[in-house]
Amino acid sequence: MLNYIWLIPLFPLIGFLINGFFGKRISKNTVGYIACGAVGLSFIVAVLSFISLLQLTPEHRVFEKILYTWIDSGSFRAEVGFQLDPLSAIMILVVSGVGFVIHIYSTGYMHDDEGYPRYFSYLNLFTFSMLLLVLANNFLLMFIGWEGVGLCSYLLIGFWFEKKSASDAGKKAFVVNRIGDFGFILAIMLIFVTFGTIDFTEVFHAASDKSHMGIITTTTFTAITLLLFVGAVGKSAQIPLYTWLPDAMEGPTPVSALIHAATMVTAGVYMVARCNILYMLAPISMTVVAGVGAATAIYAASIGLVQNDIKRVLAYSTVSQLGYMFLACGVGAFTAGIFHLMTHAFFKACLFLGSGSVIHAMGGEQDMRKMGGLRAHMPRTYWTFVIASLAIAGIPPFAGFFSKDEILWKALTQGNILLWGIGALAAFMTAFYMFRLIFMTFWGESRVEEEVAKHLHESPGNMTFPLIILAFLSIIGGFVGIPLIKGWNKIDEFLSPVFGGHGAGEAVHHSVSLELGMMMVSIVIALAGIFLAYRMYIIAPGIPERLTERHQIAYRVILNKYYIDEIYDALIVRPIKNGANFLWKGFDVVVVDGTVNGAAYLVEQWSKVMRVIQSGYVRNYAFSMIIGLVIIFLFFM
Amino acid sequence: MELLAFYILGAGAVVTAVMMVIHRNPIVSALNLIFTMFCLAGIFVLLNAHFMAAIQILVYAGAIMVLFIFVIMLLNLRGEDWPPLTWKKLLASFIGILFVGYSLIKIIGIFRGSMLPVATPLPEDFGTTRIVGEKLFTDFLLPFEVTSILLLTAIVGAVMLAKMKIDKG
Amino acid sequence: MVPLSHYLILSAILFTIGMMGVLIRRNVIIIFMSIELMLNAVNLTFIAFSRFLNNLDGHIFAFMVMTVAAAEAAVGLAIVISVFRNKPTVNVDEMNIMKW
Amino acid sequence: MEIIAPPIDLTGIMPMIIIAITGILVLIIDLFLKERSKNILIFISLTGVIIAARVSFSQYGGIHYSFHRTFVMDTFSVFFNLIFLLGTALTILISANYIKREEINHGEYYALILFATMGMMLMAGGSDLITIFLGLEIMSISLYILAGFRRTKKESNEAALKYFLLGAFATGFLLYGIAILYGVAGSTNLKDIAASIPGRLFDQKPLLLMGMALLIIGLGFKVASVPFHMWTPDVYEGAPTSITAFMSAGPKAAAFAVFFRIFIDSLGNMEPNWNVIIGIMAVLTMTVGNVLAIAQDNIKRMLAYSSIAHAGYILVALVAANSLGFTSVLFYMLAYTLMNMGAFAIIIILGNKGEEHLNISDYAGLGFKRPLIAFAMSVFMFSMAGIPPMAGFIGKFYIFSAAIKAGYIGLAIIGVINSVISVFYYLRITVIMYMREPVREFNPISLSPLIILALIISVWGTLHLGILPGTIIEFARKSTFAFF
Repeated sequence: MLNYIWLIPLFPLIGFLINGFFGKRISKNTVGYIACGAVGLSFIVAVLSFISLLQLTPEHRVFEKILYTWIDSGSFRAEVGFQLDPLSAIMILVVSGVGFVIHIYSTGYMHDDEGYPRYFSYLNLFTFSMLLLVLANNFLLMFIGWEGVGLCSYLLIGFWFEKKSASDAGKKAFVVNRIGDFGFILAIMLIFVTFGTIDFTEVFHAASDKSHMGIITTTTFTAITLLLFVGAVGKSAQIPLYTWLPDAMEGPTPVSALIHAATMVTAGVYMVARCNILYMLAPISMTVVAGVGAATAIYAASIGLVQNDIKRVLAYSTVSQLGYMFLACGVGAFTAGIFHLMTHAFFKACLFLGSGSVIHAMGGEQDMRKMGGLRAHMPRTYWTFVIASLAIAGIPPFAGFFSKDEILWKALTQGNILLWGIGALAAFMTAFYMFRLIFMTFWGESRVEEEVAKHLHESPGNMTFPLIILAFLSIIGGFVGIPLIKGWNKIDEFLSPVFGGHGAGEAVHHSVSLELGMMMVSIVIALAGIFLAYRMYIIAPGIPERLTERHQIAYRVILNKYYIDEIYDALIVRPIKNGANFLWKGFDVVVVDGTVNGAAYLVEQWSKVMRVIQSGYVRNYAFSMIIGLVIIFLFFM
Repeated sequence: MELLAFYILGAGAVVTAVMMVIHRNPIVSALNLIFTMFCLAGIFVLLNAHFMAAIQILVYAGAIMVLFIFVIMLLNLRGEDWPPLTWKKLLASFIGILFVGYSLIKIIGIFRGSMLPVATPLPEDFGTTRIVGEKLFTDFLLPFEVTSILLLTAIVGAVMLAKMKIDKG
Repeated sequence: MVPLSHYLILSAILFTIGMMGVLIRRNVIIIFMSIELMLNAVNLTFIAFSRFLNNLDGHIFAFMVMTVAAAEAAVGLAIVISVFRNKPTVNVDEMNIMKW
Repeated sequence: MEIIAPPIDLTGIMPMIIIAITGILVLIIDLFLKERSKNILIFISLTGVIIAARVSFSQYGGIHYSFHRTFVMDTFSVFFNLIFLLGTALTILISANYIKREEINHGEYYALILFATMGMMLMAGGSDLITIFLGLEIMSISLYILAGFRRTKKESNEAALKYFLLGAFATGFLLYGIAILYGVAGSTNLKDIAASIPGRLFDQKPLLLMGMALLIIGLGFKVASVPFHMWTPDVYEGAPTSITAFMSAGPKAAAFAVFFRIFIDSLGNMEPNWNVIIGIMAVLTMTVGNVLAIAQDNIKRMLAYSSIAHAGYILVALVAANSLGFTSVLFYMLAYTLMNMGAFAIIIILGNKGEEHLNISDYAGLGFKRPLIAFAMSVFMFSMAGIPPMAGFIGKFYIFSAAIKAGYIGLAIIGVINSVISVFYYLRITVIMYMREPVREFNPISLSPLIILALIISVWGTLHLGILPGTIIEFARKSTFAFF
């Protein structure tokens, strides 16, 4: 089966071509079947390839399928081919599997949209590019997939381009991604010049080889890896290039689920993990990766606390979870990062699709303040949503618990207490904002507008079915990586050939009891977050309002009863809220957005000023030539 | 004697060149340029370039400049008035002259400072029509032949652009 | 005997005068004549070097420059005429439709 | 004394002869043709170009000097010949309909294009400054005329005049530079100059530098590098669109061929002196081109600035001055010819008689009304922006890699930043095509079989060079053996 891995990206490409060129002439159903079928076939081939790969002995689990020689010129030789090893196997399963589910979901979600064929052709193109990215056997092919997913993301964010905000968001995503790509492409050039090749296997081989002889300095490795990381930061929405991701929520919700949660944004993590050998040779870069990851994790989580748009909460959550993955990579726990990538794909896709289901039912409303009490109307959505939230919050035995705990544990043992503390605090916030979301949306009194309330309904089968699948995966997904018990941490074992010795967790010198203890701590943290949300949004919703309202009636009773809440409010909630608001409105909007937009504005203004020099007068043109001449003369003499 | 001739011719060339540039009447400018070319032809003779001196007068002064004068007459051009001087312009030209003058002095310095070849006795037929012709038809045959295409291009183009009626067929 | 540097300096001065002509004049034809003056100055350099290097290549080059100058003159004046036909002026400052 | 005629060896200049004869044939046959049968000329010209390309291609390999070393046929010049001929063929294909529409359907049009092509081939193959100069002049004079070919349009007149005056001005500098170089080296032959330079570095170095500075100006003008670029936008805007396309491809490549040949072959010893100045020029050229392109509304003008920017990228490769850099330049020129020609073909297609629709906003909604044309345009824009898997990406990748390899990491970084900036304005076209409601009917548009053929060639080439660049890169690399 391994010889047919080229089929995996081919099917979506065919789907794209058919839907792209003939989509308008064939019926909607056919378009849907073609698109889903293409990805479905990919998934089947991916599963079969995965099984074939498992049959090989662990050390031989690298398979390269060379398609053709791309460039063969002088000392430089590059072959286009696909590489299947444990790392890419996991990635193709996630991409094609989650992609397939989301395609099915989209047939329901986008059913009434005019751009139905356009949507599916973009989605298929995206799947193709993403599979190309993860299957590539060299940096350039990976970069092509990298740019391809960026382009599709841009097209899909701006899918409803009649909305100005949507087309602006698309443009922003594209520009910010280009800034990241700038680093990536420089890194590839540097690799090309340093190693004379861009083939993964050869580069990594040469890197681990040559560094022993000291031919290539650590500085070179640091430069390469930092530049690569700039690319990863752009694509995976880390500080400071994350601003495009929340804006990307302008796109259709299944797109947010597929591209901006499950797959594309994780490409950066994949790339860092793929280059783990280079990163291990550059300690400075590792520190930077861990630092940026941790900072992003806590920063984005804190912003998520105060968002009222259901999709924006999830967007910031995604940024925060990606930060976790980088934190894992940065401390050398690549396995944990990839593990979390996988479980995150399940539960975050489920959450996004669930929110899409809600939005669908609400007729496009995304403001949580106008929701509430939806539990009764859409039970399947509700339950799957709860499962996924428990998973992201890190409650055992759901998938997120295992991967997140693994990351925190590695942050503590291979990193330091500070990284752990940040991770734990972010975990607390995660639990809080996720359940805040659940309580505001599904619980409590209905704040739904009457007009909308009449139409509230559970979503059709082709939308809830994917939810159930993903919820199921969110439950069992973590069992491939159960720690402590020997032989149960399958994923660690499976990935160890890729990450060599350093990716595997060998917690030999740490006591089992410590690890168990830390596990308990993370569970407590998660429960605390959920409990706080429960107190604030269910037991005592709208604390401040009620406080003033009932001031005169039962003063003492209420005072006593609510005293605790006031303390909560003053000591915990207010500072967090204000701080988060400050971070969001102050730092996010002014500093980061301002820099990106400001640079664009500056260039544009400069352009307008500079063009005046082009006056149209021949004499001025001749004069500029003379100035050039004099300057060159002065330079030479 | 030779030095004297050079200075006279050189001074003549410079003065007429300046006149050409600053005179407001195009016809006078053109005549001045012709005079510059005559002076240069004289200097060519000093440099033993007899053939080139003849060509200079025949082609340059005789053909090209006549074409100029012809066009000036055809378009019935009058002299232009110099635009009124303003402080800005004065300043600009001052800076410009400063720049160009500086560069010129620099260049002159380079010429004077470089170890340039000194005159050596020349073969008797240096610069004669015969020897230049021989060179043209042997060493530089390709460039010489290629000029035919150059001239053809110029002729076709000039006719194309300048012909009166824009016919459609 | 006149040293080579004298010829070169004369040629540089003539070249600069031509250059200034291009910069300060507005009449297309005079600008064009200034360019011809620059070419003449170059020819002087060629021929002077040729004499002092005892090498005829410079003569050939000067000869080619003259041919090119003739071709350019024909085309240039044709362009001036075709411009003049649409807009009766030879002032370059008025030829300013396209800018920025 | 008898003059002994040297043996004449025509093999080297055979492609040039074919092109020149075709041009003359076109002129003669044109006299006997009626307006409606002028299509014959297209086929004559195309046949000539194809034969010349065939002959040129068969000569690939080795170095062959002829005409007393005034002309050389080496792999470098053959590769450039093929680029010129490709550009010319595409120009002829996209012109056919356009010149009918604009009522400038004269036989001279094709003849001049062919003569210009001959000039370029002479430039690429010149191994003596005199041949290079004559080639340059044949090309330039043809272009002056072609720029003013729409005699009834004021823009066209103005473009021709500006181009001519500034071009002649630049020629003056170039010639002065050549004269001084001749004086220093005692010869105009490139190899002789190279051989004599080490001996002159002590006593005549300032003179040499002065000559080099003047050469940089003359050639910098032709390749449109800052600050000698100012003619470009005006001339590109005013010239007939098909000629703008022509100018941006072949002549630019030819000027680069000369730039490279002179600066590597003859002045290679002086590299420590010129690399800084050329490097500064490259940075300025990229930056000014890209930044000014952003503010443009006229698509031809935008492409003019974009072509300035591309010249900057290529100068980076000149500074790198290694085999990788030369390979990348050859590849890039080919890719640029294809993508640029394609973009101009689309501009021509979308124009109507009397109304050219050059404003960028005229492209709104093209993606819905004419999806295939919009797709082709996106391919070209993405390629120019350097987005994989298009040809432009591979070209840029090679150029900047060459810079890094030569140790000019700063140049590479500035170059990549510039290509990020350039995405702004290339993307703008795509956005407008796909994400704006149409403001006009794209009907009728000037589609004809020939222009469709040109478009297919360009799209195919742009994609092919991006996806399967191997053979061409290897071909280009072998073509640099003439130098390294």
